[in-house]
Amino acid sequence: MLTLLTDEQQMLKEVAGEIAGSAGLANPSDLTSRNWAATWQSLAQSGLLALRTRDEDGSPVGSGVEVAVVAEAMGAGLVPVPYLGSAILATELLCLAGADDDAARLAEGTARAGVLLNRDLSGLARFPADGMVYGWDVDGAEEALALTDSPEGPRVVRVSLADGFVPAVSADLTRRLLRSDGPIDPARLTTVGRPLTPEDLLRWEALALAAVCADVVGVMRSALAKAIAYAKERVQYGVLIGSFQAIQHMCAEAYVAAEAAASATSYAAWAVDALDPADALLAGWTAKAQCAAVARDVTETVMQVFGGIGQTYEHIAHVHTRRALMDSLVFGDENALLLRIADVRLTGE
Amino acid sequence: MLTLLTDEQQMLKEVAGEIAGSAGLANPSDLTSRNWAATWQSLAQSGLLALRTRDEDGSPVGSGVEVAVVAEAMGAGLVPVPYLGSAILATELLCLAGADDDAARLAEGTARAGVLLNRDLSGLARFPADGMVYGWDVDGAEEALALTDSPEGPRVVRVSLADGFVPAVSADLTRRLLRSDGPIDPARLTTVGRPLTPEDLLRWEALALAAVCADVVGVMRSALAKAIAYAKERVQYGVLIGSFQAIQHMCAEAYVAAEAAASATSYAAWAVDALDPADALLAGWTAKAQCAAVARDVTETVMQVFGGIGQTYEHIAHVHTRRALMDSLVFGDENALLLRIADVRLTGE
Amino acid sequence: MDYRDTPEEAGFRADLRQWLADHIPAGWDKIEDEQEAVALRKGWHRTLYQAGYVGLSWPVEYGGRGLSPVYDAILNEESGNLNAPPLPSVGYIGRAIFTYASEEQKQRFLPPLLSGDTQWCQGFSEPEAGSDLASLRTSARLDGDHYVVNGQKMWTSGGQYADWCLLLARTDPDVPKHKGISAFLVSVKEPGVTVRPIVIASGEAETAEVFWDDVRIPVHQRLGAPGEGWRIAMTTVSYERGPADIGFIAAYRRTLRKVEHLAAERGLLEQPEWRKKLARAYVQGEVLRLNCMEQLSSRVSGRPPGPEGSVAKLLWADAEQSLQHLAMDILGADELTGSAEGWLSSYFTSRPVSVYGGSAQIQKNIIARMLDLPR
Amino acid sequence: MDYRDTPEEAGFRADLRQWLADHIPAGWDKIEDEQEAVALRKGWHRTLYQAGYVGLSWPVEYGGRGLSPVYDAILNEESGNLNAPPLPSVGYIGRAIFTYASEEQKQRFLPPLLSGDTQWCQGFSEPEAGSDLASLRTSARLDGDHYVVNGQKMWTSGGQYADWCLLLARTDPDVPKHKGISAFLVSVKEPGVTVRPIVIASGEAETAEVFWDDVRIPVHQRLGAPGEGWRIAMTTVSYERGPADIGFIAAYRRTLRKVEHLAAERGLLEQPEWRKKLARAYVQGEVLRLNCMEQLSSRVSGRPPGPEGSVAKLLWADAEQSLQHLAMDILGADELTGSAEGWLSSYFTSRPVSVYGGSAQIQKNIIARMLDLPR
Repeated sequence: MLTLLTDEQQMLKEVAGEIAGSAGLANPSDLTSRNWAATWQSLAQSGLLALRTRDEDGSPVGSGVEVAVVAEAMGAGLVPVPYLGSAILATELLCLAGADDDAARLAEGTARAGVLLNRDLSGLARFPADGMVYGWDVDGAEEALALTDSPEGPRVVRVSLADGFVPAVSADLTRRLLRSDGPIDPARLTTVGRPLTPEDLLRWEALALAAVCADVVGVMRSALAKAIAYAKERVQYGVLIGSFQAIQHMCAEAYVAAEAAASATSYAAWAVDALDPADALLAGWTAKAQCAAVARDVTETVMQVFGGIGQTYEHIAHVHTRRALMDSLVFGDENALLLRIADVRLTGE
Repeated sequence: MLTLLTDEQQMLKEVAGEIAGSAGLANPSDLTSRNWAATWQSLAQSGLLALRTRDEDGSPVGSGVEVAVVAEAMGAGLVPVPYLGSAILATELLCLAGADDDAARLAEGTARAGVLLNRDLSGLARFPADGMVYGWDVDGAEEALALTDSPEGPRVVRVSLADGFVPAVSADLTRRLLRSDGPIDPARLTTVGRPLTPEDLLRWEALALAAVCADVVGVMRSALAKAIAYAKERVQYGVLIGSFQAIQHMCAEAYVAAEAAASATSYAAWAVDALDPADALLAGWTAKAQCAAVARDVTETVMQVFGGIGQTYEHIAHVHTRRALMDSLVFGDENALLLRIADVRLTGE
Repeated sequence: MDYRDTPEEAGFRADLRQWLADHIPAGWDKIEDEQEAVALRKGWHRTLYQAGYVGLSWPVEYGGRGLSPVYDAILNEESGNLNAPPLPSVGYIGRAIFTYASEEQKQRFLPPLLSGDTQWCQGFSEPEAGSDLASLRTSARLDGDHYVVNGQKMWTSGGQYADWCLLLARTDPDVPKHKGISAFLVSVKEPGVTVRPIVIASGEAETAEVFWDDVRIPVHQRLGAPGEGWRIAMTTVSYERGPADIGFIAAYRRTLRKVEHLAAERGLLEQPEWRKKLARAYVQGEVLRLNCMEQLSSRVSGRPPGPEGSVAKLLWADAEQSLQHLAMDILGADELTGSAEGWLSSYFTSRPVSVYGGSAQIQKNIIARMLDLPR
Repeated sequence: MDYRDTPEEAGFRADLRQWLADHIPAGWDKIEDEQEAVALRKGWHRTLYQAGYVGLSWPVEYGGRGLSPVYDAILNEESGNLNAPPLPSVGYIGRAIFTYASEEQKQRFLPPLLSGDTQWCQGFSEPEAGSDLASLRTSARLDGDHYVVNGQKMWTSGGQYADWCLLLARTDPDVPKHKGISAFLVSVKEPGVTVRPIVIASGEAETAEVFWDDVRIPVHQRLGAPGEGWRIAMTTVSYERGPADIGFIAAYRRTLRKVEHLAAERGLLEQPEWRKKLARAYVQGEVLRLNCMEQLSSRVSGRPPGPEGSVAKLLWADAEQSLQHLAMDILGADELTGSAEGWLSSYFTSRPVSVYGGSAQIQKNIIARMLDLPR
């Protein structure tokens, strides 16, 4: 039993942290003033977009652990590029369908794809869907992937985002969200590769959960680090506000909550490729339920520590809160996941 | 609009506080070592047992406000006499049934009665009941009152506690609890006075809720006062523990919770005799829901402020917690009352 | 003890209700243009003034009606219930002026304050002096018969729409920090004053910062004696959100009704869990209302404002923020994808309730002082 | 990274499981008589020792097996899973002895400690020195070749059943408080030692206080140098609840299963609300388990015990107390009227989890230090 990162994983963490750190948002105005295409290129060049492509044996180049390491760094930096949407979720779908060449293009950074989620953002859209769908994390993507039912089982389909989609006002300022209100003409769906097995779908969901959890763990940890740094330099009443026990305990409680979420997330990330799909999924639900249970509180605590300035639009604090809120929702909110856990736990009664 | 106590009510508060203060528990061993019969006599002599008897006009001698004033004092002192059971709840039932002479005997302190509650302690037992009932707050009582259905409407019945009841291990160390497991032979029920109207029952319930709320407000306020006093004299790390902002904020949060419960309780107490029964009952549910929502937390905070010593049986802290737990449950716990409030609020949809 | 109106109060309330029904401008809350909205609020101030509804509890000698603060509370409550435009917030500025001003100042400033001809803001907080107001750095240097003001004020609510400002500035840097502050009555239209809106996380411009560059204020516009600024500030602040300012309670109830409708639309009312959450929100609102009524009674019976206001402030913040959490939990994806207009903005607007006007931590400190816990 | 057992760990676990199945005394947890229960626990200690299961991670030279703490964790986990009698808690006393004792002391005290022939307790806390341990007042005055001890110790777990005590006493009242403390290895059977059980709010005797009246201790039973007591205490405390002591996790899971059964018996499993509450309790247990595994890995990889233990302590207290709240909410009247045996007692037993071994406030202070927040 050893739950620590290997040396290689530790190196990956440093590389990802460096890119995310230099690319990370310092304040909301960076969203429009910086060159995010360059960030995407450096992710591609470092091979970070290729983690879920397959090697000669058909195994993913990087396991769920590697994905989580990079996703956490992206969350920590609030990096507004579609790392989860394109490099993880879409790439994994393409590889599961055997469309390795398409996946390779995403990994090179020359093309981007996103995913289509159902109306409550709780999972992949599955056609024939009768109404609203969202393209999530689709910045720069020309198309998004979803599922369609077929006699051979569910298949991956691609949908062009060029028609029928309008920008939605996402709470999360760092991920592009599109909306399609009406039913999508089946003629616009292009089937990709081979049908997926039930196990494929379970593993994909486990990966999605672990990746989103790692993202929000990064969001929480870096938000808290900023609040703590502020508490060490902000003076009121002639002393550093971080010397007030009230501030210390608020930070300590948020720290415990975030670290607990991180512990559950590490396990879920490892489980993606190491455990059987049902156990991996239970680990994912558990991690996500924990993350969703604490992310709003932790980022609200951060805004509170920042005081008045932390309430302003120009400040970075609410960008953390916004990404945390959306991360908490996608692929199932706390309520939804607790009910799934209950279905597993409480059947024997 | 004036929500403050009148001068007369203020005087009543002082009298009740004096009796409860000199009779109040300092530590759990007082439960067996002190003469509680004498306390009962001084309550009788001060007229405090007669608040719900009727004057010549048939009006209660004291309104819900006066009841709450005395009940809060009894709760604050953790006084282990059946003030609520005998002087308020049983007396009120007798007067509603027109059995004024019986009520007078209770008011004189020469006899005591309690009430029978249903299995989950959420309300008066109503015969024919098919199973377990509890005699609540029946210290020194020979009989307890309940309801029975009759063609003319519900009637008050008395049941002797001498047969068929066994002592139950109540969480609350300050109120005697008896249990009857089997069905009670109808021959053992004696009807009292005239049938009750639906309005009688609603008002009785509103009174019961307000009285229990006042009791638990007293329990919370005095528990917190003791913790605060301790924080002003206990030294650790060379300073008074009350100078730690962590302790200050724990006390402040508990204070806010208790005062909020007190505000809701004052209104509920006033409402008992001043508003129409449905509004009085809504006020009672609201107050009780608030009290039940905070009483456990507040008394747990008190135990936490007392540290190790507050965890011991010899210390008074857990006696507050125990009475608070039981008060939170009788006549409906938070869940039950929120559902009743919802039934009133959410019908228009 | 009686929670009901006295006959006088009931009469006042009935008249007010009728008057409001007759006068509330139709569709006022649909106005999107900011200038139009400002004009509407100013106009409403004048309309209220002409009907005698401004300064209800001010002394008669200063143009008020000398009524108990209960009447202010009734005005707040009914305005909230009938969704009238926001009431003008003249009480705390007025209190500062009629308590500390010279006779000449009173005659000059009070009538237009009451009538709405001049709009005021409060220049207290600064970037480096939020909770710790006494650390303020804006300076007012005496130069002949003028003070010259330099500095930056922040969280100046209504700064964008104000004509005048009750300004705190440091007139003596050489004495302990609470003693070197003076108060001024100053026009924000003077040269050297720059007002910049502050946009909060919701995306709305809720407040403003005000920059002061060599702004000259005649000595006779100083309020009170030199160095009396801290005392004036404390008086003002303690009346800033008095127990009669209970408009937020009516607003809370209106929001709760909306949240109940959201739950109904989504079919959640069948589920005991959501029923309980909605009932809990009702209980929180009631508790807040009843606690505020007790405070108001206490004030009416002659007790000066005290730290019990901190209890209500904490209850309010908790109720408001919990209600927005509940709305978010009900709306789910709709709130976060822009499909439930206004709710995400309302959520972010609820966050500073535990920061502005004394953070939750400061309120708890005040309560700890009141409980006589050691420093 | 691999959360699974290595082949060696898996082999050890399999053997242990079989051994436990063969050796756990039937019906041991039904014993009501206290003396019998004490004898059972001592016997179990000896049985474990004979099978080589005591001191797994102790150095071989002191009678241990020199294994990684992961093996202690496996022992804890499997004992918990199979509901074995409580494991003997020898680690932290042993750590103090083999780190600080003389060779002679080691030879005298370690073998019977390991084998269970002597039972130990820890005499640290006092009525006036709880969180603030360094303020302890129990004195040890040098008198020839003995120390004479006077004072009172509190929260001495197992004091009623112990033969020996690791005692902290003040040997020099004239130096700063952390520097005047020494540690002693002393028999509680000496004249002048009085042990009195402390009954906690649950009604159970969970711990003890120990009175010391002119108790004479030979100088050679001092552990370490004079004045070294504080350092010894800190070492001991940091290993007192090490990351391998995860028996409480198995206990938590067992309790959760019981709570799930209670909910099922009461027909609550149809209601989404209760399903979610039970699932939330499961999540809390998992989070605690996974956080402890990370800590254990960190310890195994060579890092000394650090403040991250405070995170686990807070998670544990919260999980344990929340689970008892949930049980109480499910049981309602049954718990408060004595109809659900043991649950009210369990509730009160969960309360001191946030007090003993460093209160929740102290743990948060430690985390604040770790986060480098200013003092």
